[in-house]
Amino acid sequence: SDSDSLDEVNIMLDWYPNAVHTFLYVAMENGYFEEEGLDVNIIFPANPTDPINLTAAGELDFALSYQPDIITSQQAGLPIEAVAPIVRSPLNHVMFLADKDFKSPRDLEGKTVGYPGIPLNEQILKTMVETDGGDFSKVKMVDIGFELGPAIMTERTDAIIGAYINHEYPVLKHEGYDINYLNPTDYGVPPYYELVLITNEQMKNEQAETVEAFWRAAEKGYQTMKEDPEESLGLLLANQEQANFPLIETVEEESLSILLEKMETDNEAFGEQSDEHWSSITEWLEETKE
Amino acid sequence: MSVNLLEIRDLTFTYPKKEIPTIQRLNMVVREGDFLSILAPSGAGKSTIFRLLTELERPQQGQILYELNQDIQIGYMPQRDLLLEWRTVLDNVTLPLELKGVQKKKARGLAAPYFSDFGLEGTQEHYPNELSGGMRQRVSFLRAIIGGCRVLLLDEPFSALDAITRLHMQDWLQEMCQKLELTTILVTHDIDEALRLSDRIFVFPSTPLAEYEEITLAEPHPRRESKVLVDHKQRILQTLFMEAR
Amino acid sequence: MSVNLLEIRDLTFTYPKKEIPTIQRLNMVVREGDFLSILAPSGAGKSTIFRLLTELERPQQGQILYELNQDIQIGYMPQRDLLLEWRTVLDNVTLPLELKGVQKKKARGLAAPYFSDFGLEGTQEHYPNELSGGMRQRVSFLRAIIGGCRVLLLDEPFSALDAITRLHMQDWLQEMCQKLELTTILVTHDIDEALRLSDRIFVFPSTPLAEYEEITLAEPHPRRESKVLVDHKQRILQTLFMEAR
Amino acid sequence: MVKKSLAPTLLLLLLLGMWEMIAALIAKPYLIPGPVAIFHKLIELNSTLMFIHLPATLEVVLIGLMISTVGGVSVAILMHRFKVVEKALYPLLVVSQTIPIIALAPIFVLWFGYSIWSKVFVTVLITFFPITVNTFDGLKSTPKELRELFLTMKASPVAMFFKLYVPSSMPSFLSGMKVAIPLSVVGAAIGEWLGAEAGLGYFSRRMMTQFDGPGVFAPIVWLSLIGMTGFLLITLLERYLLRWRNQHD
Amino acid sequence: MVKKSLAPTLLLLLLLGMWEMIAALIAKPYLIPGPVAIFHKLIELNSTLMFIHLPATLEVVLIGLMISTVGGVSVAILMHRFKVVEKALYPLLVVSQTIPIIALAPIFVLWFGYSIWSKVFVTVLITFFPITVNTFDGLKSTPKELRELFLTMKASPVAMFFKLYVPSSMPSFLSGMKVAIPLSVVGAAIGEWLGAEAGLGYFSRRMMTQFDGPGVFAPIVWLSLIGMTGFLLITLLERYLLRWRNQHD
Ligand SMILES: Nc1ncnc2c1ncn2[C@@H]1O[C@H](COP(=O)(O)OP(=O)(O)OP(=O)(O)O)[C@@H](O)[C@H]1O
Ligand SMILES: Nc1ncnc2c1ncn2[C@@H]1O[C@H](COP(=O)(O)OP(=O)(O)OP(=O)(O)O)[C@@H](O)[C@H]1O
Ligand SMILES: [Mg+2]
Ligand SMILES: [Mg+2]
Repeated sequence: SDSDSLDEVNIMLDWYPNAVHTFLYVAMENGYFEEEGLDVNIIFPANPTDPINLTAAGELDFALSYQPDIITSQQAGLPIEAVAPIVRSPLNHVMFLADKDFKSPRDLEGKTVGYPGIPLNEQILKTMVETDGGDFSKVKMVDIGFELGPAIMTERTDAIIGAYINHEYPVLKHEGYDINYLNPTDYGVPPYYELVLITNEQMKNEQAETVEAFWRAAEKGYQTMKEDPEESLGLLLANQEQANFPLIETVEEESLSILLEKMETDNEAFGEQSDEHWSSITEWLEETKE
Repeated sequence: MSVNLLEIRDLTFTYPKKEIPTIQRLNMVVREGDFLSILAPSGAGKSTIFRLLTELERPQQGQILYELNQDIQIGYMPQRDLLLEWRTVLDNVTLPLELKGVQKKKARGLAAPYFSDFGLEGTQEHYPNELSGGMRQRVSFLRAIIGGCRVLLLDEPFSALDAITRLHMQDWLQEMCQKLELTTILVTHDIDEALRLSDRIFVFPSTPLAEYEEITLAEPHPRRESKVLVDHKQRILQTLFMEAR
Repeated sequence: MSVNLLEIRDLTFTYPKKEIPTIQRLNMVVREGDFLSILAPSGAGKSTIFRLLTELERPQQGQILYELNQDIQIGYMPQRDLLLEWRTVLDNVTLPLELKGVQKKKARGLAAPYFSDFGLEGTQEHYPNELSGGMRQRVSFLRAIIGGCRVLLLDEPFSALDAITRLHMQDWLQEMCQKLELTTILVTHDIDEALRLSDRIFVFPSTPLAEYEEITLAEPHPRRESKVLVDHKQRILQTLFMEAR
Repeated sequence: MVKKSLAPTLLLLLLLGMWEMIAALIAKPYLIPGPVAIFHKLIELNSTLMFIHLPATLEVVLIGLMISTVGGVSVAILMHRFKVVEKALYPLLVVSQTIPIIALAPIFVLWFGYSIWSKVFVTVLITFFPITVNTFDGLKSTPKELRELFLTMKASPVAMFFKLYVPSSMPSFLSGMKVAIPLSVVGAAIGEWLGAEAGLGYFSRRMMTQFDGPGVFAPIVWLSLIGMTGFLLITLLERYLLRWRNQHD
Repeated sequence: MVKKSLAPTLLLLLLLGMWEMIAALIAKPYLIPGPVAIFHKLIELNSTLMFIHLPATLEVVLIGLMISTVGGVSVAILMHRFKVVEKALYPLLVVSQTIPIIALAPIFVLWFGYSIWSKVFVTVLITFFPITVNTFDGLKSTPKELRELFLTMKASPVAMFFKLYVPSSMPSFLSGMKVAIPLSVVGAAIGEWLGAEAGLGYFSRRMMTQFDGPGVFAPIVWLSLIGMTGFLLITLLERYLLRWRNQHD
């Protein structure tokens, strides 16, 4: 009926729906977007770079992407604007089977580490190893393409980087693998925003109200989720069930509990961002580039 | 007096990459209703004349003039039977009719009576690879004449037939040509065949086809062995032998 | 007295899906050094006999017995020329030698002298599609005989040749058969050819091939037209005609 | 008939048995799920796969194949008729085959959005070439003698096409289809990764992110079934159309 | 010769020009870089692409194609000789084509690790089928009459194979190769995405993450060049091997 009067907006997720997107689904299912006059359409990417590319191209209004990628793209001249950070620190961790028993990044010297072909991972690991007093040139990095899990499952690599603490970690555990991990921020990597809501310059300049409306609804979704994580997660699971993609409930529960700690900290509210943070990450990226 | 249907003037043709021409300054006149035969050694260029008449090859020199109207229906029976292996015998035969836009059913009706005449009864639904050599040749012959043409070019139409079947087919052809007033050019290696059927015989002693000996026969049909024919045969053999050694 | 080389006993053969047999209880004896001819109407089953002798088809009944040793070299010239289009004329001819393991160079050497004999000089490096019908047939003939066989099966080897070339090839064949003591079975539609060449002629009046009239000729070679031959011809024509109407 | 199929069936069972055993030995169902597990998954997900994802993929496959067939054959005909078209188009076609589709993904999205057409386009891109190449080569292999025969019969270009070129390029064209049909299934699956909300390929990919091995392979079984069915249809068509070739053997 | 190539060259230039214009209009070089930008990138990256990534990919392509050709032809021969092999193997081959390669990636990793062989395997998987199908269909289309001719000449199976089956299935086999060669290039590129340290596909994907459009397409130009060169070689081979077919036209 009144959906005609709604403003249609697209948002592309960073990956297939999982716990990190709960706040969006909550906002959608509870009608927060509609209240703001928005009809939100959620799209999934084929490539990790699609969210940025297509948002820049004006095909999408919003997307979720990674801070380092956003910086790279902005430097490449793409008209990308950050709206608000969603996840405030890296989810990307170095993971390995527990019996490998790596205590710190230095232990990776002489070992093989698989990564999904995204250069950022090299920079992260370099920082980690060097901060730990090791020699990064002794670590063998292999591009292992799309499939990170199988690399350590089959012990074809000793460790992987590029896998997510909120996804691969609980899923692998669910599959019966005992996984340990190293957190990049413990070893000199600045706490870059893992996920950021982005839009393009044109939206930001010409439809600022829409951007603000979207964010209001999203934030409301987040608050609801924070207050009642279990029921919110239920919304996500039901939504996916309906679309025939059963998510594993225990995995998503664990994932969400990990995430909640990283979406808001004691001194930074959900969505808060600062220019200093952006420039420090930019600096770090510059420094570690070979 | 019949009209000139077709005139070959000063025709010269050389196959690409060959040095010697296959046909050299050939002149020939074909009148309407004529039954001509061409006799020449193997490899001399008989089939090549047909390829020129059907415009499959272009002469380097000279002309082929069709005098009455430009678009004369030609029924051409090539030396190799060239049946379409994927069509049944009946469908091979009706092909020229189909190409003229005759309805399939009607075409089949038109073709039907010939099958018993030609000793092909019962092979209608066979594929060509189930036929004997002589049967294939008869199918190819049938296909050439069924289109209702005014000029027939027959390249050794009966070479694979036994004496009796051959006689039968010759008679059939002769009657049809007379009845429908067809103009026919026959390439054959069988001198008796040429003598039985032709109004005129062109004998080429050798390649390239250029000069020829022309023999005119006026004997009425059906022809029997006669002194005249034996004399003609002698003369033809002499012409052909002349060059052979 | 020469030995029986080959015996056909009570042979019956029907093509799949056909009701009437093509060959029915046929009996025939071939002696070593024999020159046999088979005369029969088109579509009667002559080529089928060759297919049985070369084991391309299996008889439903009866046997074909090779009496001397099992592995007799057969040179078979099929009715259609079946040249390999992707090989030059020379390479087509040397194929049987290659298959016997003769070296390429030697094979070419062996083949060379035939080319002028057969009027194929200069065509060695041509592809078959550049040949005339009669030339193709001669290449096919040459290929059949070059392997150095003891039995020759010739299915209308000269049907596409003009009278003179045909005579020449016949003489050549006759001499070779005599010199090398070959056993030859010739399928032909040319009664004169059969009379010129054969020791015996089998005349089948109709299909299925079963009973036949056997004509034995003892005239010395080279044969000229003679009363005996004319009589034989008469008899053959009668046998063939008998069934024709 | 029964006897002839016996050996292949045994082989199939043997392979499945070996697969099950290896899967059990390796005991990493995410990496190598056994056939039994996949079968259970198939039954469990039956209605979802069969009524939601199968139709979505099938639609892409059918539309894609139709476009490829019509387009590929048309291009082959044009290239055969006009040398200049061959010279101009053939290199472009070859190039189109050497571009990894993923690199074009954003461009597809730009052109087609997230509609069915991006998936169809991937399918077409992947199946067009084999059909074109085979049909073109088939047309080229039409014996010159037969073409000349038709010329002497004054066949119109249209008649020549339908009565000569079609039948004589048929074997080659069918070869092309046999290659294209299984490819069309993969094409649709890959296309679905460029953005879809349903489809067998999409479902399989999602299960991959869940490390659910049997869930990855269950939709692939359906993909294979589509491919096999299409292939079988072409084989039957071939047997019918080329029945003149091998009369008895 | 010159005249004949004129139109195609003009078309190519026209297309490049249009592409450049569209690219300039869209002005999103990260999605659609213009040919000029790609060309600059090609020159800029020349030594890297040509001496590091090209050889890596070429190695995969060549090994993969070799295996596919030898294997595909062998399987085709076996299927042609033994009906039971056809019945047993053909369905498996069809199935192998309908499985999206990504789904097999974990299995590849298990088998081959991150060595060159996983890439080669992807290439083989993708090129095997067209070669097999076309060769098999070519063998089947050998005229029965010629087979019989060889039988009457008492040709050994080996001689029969080389002197009859090889030449008469050659046109079909070459069609298969023409389809397989561009696919092999894509196969290698996809293989590289499953894990690699060098290679044109690898490089292209890396540039994608840098939002460097010309950088994505520069290695693809090289991929296309490999594909084109291979295709051209086959076309020349075809012209030589099938020279008997069209003597003069
Ligand atoms: N396509 C071709 N290319 C080159 N030369 C050819 C071609 N076709 C025929 N020839 C040559 O032209 C000459 C004449 O050939 P043609 O077929 O006209 O002979 P013909 O008189 O019909 O002989 P036959 O009685 O043996 O059929 C032959 O020497 C032949 O080798
Ligand atoms: N493959 C086949 N399948 C079915 N019938 C066949 C097959 N080959 C030949 N025939 C039939 O068998 C009969 C005899 O054929 P064959 O070729 O032996 O005749 P022929 O005596 O050699 O005739 P011609 O003198 O015309 O060559 C014919 O009626 C023919 O239709
Ligand atoms: Mg001729
Ligand atoms: Mg015969």
